[in-house]
Amino acid sequence: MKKFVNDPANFVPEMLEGVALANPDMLGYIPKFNIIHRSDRPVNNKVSVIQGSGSGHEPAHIMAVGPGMLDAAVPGNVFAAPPMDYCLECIRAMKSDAGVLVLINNYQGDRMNWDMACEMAEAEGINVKSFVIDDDVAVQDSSYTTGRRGVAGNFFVIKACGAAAERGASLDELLTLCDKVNSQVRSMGVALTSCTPPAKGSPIFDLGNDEMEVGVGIHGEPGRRRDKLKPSDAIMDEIFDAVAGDIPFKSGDKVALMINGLGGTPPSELYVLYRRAAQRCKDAGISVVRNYVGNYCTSLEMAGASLTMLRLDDQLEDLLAAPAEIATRVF
Amino acid sequence: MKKFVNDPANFVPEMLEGVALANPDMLGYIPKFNIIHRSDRPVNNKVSVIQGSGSGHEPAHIMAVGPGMLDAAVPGNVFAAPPMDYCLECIRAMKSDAGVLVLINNYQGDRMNWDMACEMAEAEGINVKSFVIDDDVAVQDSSYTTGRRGVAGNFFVIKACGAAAERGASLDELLTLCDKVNSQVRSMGVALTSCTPPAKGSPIFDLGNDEMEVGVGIHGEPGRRRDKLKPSDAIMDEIFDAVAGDIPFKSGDKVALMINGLGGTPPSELYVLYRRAAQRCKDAGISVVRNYVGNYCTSLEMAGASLTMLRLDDQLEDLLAAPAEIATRVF
Amino acid sequence: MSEITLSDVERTLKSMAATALRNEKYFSDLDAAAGDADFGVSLASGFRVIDNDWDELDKSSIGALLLKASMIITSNTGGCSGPIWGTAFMRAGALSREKGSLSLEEIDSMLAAAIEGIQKRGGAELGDKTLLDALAPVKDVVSSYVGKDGVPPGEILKEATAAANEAIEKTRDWVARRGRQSFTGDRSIGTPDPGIVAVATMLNDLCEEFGVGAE
Amino acid sequence: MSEITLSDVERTLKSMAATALRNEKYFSDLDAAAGDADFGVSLASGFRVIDNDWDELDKSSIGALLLKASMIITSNTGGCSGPIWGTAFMRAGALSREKGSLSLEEIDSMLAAAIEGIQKRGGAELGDKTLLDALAPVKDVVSSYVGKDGVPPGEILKEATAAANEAIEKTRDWVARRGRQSFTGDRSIGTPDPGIVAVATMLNDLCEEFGVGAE
Ligand SMILES: Nc1ncnc2c1ncn2[C@@H]1O[C@H](COP(=O)(O)OP(=O)(O)O)[C@@H](O)[C@H]1O
Ligand SMILES: Nc1ncnc2c1ncn2[C@@H]1O[C@H](COP(=O)(O)OP(=O)(O)O)[C@@H](O)[C@H]1O
Ligand SMILES: [Mg+2]
Ligand SMILES: [Mg+2]
Ligand SMILES: [Mg+2]
Ligand SMILES: [Mg+2]
Repeated sequence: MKKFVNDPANFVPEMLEGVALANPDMLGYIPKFNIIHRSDRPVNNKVSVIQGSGSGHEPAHIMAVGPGMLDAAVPGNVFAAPPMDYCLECIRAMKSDAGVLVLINNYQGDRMNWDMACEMAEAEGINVKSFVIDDDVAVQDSSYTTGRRGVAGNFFVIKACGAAAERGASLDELLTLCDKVNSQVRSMGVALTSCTPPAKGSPIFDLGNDEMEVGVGIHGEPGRRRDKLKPSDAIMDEIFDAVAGDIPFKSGDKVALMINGLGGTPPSELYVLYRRAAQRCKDAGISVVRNYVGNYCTSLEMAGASLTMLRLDDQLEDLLAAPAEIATRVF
Repeated sequence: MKKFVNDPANFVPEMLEGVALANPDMLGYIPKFNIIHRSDRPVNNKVSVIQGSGSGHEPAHIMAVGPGMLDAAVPGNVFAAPPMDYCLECIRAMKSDAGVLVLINNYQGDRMNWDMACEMAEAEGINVKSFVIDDDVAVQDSSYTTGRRGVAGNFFVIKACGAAAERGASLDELLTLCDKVNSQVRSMGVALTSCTPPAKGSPIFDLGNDEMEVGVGIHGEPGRRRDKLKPSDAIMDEIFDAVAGDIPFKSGDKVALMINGLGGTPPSELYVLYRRAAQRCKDAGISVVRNYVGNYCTSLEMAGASLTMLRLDDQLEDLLAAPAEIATRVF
Repeated sequence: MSEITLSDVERTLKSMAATALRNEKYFSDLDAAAGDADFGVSLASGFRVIDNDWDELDKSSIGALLLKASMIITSNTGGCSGPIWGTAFMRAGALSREKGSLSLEEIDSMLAAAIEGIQKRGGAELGDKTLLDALAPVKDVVSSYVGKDGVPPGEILKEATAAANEAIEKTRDWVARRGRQSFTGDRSIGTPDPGIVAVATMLNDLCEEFGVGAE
Repeated sequence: MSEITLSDVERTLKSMAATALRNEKYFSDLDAAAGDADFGVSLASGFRVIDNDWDELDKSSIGALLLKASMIITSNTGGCSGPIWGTAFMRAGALSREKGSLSLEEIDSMLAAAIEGIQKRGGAELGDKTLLDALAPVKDVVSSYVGKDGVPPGEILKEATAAANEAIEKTRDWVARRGRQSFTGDRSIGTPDPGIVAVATMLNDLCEEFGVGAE
């Protein structure tokens, strides 16, 4: 296993300790429950926006904690939703009179643990609501009863809600906003390699030198289909057609366009992909008013990328442009 | 080759086109000479700060162009210094009455191309000076006559000079500042995997499953020594001792601490490394007043990381904290 | 059938924990085939605490012990497995609160309650290729002996184990419709469900523990 | 020795370009051993333009052609190779400005000027395991024939090629002190220097081009 890791059992806590040590002023850390939170939260007149999912998606979600983004994140083990107790403690720690909004990516494990935690929190009199994100067009076959996955589109829900919450939106308004973003955002990903969870010590799947996985999620699980590796433009064309064809996006639409790296793909390749996506948008009469190229929601060190498109109206455009501050320093 | 790439010969131009398409307002792009520049530069009362080196180090240096950072970057092919003409055109495009400062990482190819270009530019009456950065403690044996390499410490020279130039520092003042930063910054890196330049199509070197390269640079070249892979803390201890022992850093020092990913290592592992580095600083009485954890200067998709420590005084602390804006969107 | 005692339940729980710990890597590897390779780690994380804290666990009754196990699993296990296994133990514990021993009929009801709880919690149905498809045939074996006298518990355990083992092969070519593996669609065909394998492995180890089988 | 004509120089340059293009991948792979795997790509990038633009190149004199080649290489080749090869061609071109043919003595001076230029440009000395360690023995062969009459140029080329080939093996166990490979220190021991191999390969192909050797 080619990783910087001590005892794999301590991988997640050591990562979180690192994050806490790197942000002593901005972030609080509750080791017992893997909670990373804004040290100035909760405050009573603002809805707390929280998320918890498996680890291994960094910078999501722990590095998305900060003013204008999440108030807290509570990761589980690598690719495993956090235990119910962790979720409950996170809700408790972030409780506010204005309420707590839990953003859940649509995975059975996440949903079950959060559902239980929300029930318990409600029983304690905490005003908590949850919203389930499912933007992955790779999973749409109705025979798969858990429905679509939540992948990088999650980022836009966080950003929009984080900004709106900062401006004083109520819990109900935020739920309406979640619904709007989620209904307008679509994603699909491709993997060129697998990834290695530290506790497993070897790659989750094997992929031939000339193969790729089409329609991967962000948990290292294989995709919907294995295919021969193709030139970058052909790959982008395929996922662009799937993503843009889904709502569908139309000529005249304004969009936010994201090329999300899955962890092991360098920026150079992401920009080669972006180039094609931007050309395709232009050809389709879709106007890109905001773009994101980088690693936002990853599968450890998996080589691969996903395309996310969000249709914007004035409200969403404004919310995406709102200031935010997170614990990632780029300069 | 597990990469998003079309014709490998077009890899660098397509990446640059992607960067330009993603930043139509902020960045200008001169395709013929691989030049990415601030679209509002040059201005005559500010020194232009520029850099050009091989590609494959993204976000360095093309994504370091922006207010408070570089005015222009001119990358060559993957791991190859830009041809002399490209350098010369970049100097010409950024010429300013206040002068042009070229920041060169200490590699023979970079130095020769820039030396020739600077000579030609001077002959044309352009006020241009260059500074050579060499922060890599892995290369210190005096028998290697090219001296130390410039690696991630380069980032701090860019940031400090970018900020000072924005505040109106003269070319001479900037050279003095370069010297100060370069004399106070030290780095060393470790690779867990090799990387694959698109034009080569296969990894530069082979590394056993239980091996690592100690003392790698950022051009995919092997390191100084091959060793058995060790637990993360042991690896950090070794490079920390080498880096901190070099100036040496002492109890009472204030530093900026950077854990730089080499491309294929996810943030989770970088924070596991940061945790140990922060602990070591604490134990040594060194106070970390600013930290950087992420990919700043990479070798394509190489898995690995480097440690950079910069000793700060009030001036440097102030310059690092100055505002800057680059074409990387993190939220 | 003779009654199942608190001590039998203790041995059962300890044996299940041992199975989960011993197979941590194996179960994760199974989950790698179509899922996300965390099942073994998740399952072990709850059972490890049960194993470590064994001496301090409330053993005043069968129900007390099972409810404590449920709490430990729910608190320490992430992914799908925490809610699924935690709910199963909770439902079984709720039906055996003050009990020091259990009749076969009571065990049958506890299994039924566990299965119903899992279905409520995760929405899975039989045929979705989850551990329910191992638990249901196990319960069927138990049900078939309710009211029949003189059958040694070991025989029933043996037959239940055989049913679980069969479930592995029977479901292998099904499509997973729950948990992470469901996203890979048809690609789950041909690989056994890790949850089903875990149930079967635990039963096989239980046979060993109680000296049954090995014919 | 009979004179070397402009047409010979043209054939030489075209042959060198062909060698660089044909061996792009091979030279990069050689550079991977202790360097950064870009030598083949870099060398080819300049020679590719020479090859593509061949018909338009100024062939009014040997010097004009060599200076044009120098400019193309310098403009299009990155890394160490642009300045090194560009300088070599510039120096050789400067000594043959208006010439339509060259004596052996003139060729000897041009080689000397190229070597001196490379040393000035990159600071390397003999023994640093760079292409200088191939060029120097080649020049020594040429020098040794200066003033001697009647030796066919092919013989001299053959002997010079042998000297370059020997340089590969002779320097293999040296430590690289220039270019990217120098950073790996002792690890460059045992791998041939790609620049030396390139010089030797070009000379071998030249022998072929001029029908020399193949004894
Ligand atoms: N909704 C469900 N109901 C019952 N069992 C389930 C359900 N979802 C998953 N399982 C079982 O749990 C196992 C996977 O658990 P685990 O790996 O912890 O969860 P995840 O799929 O979220 O990674 C599956 O093999 C299956 O037997
Ligand atoms: N300073 C120098 N002087 C002469 N030749 C050099 C020098 N540096 C490198 N070389 C030659 O160039 C070759 C490497 O070129 P190239 O790969 O383009 O440059 P880089 O080492 O910067 O990647 C070496 O094999 C060597 O023969
Ligand atoms: Mg999971
Ligand atoms: Mg190079
Ligand atoms: Mg799983
Ligand atoms: Mg090289």
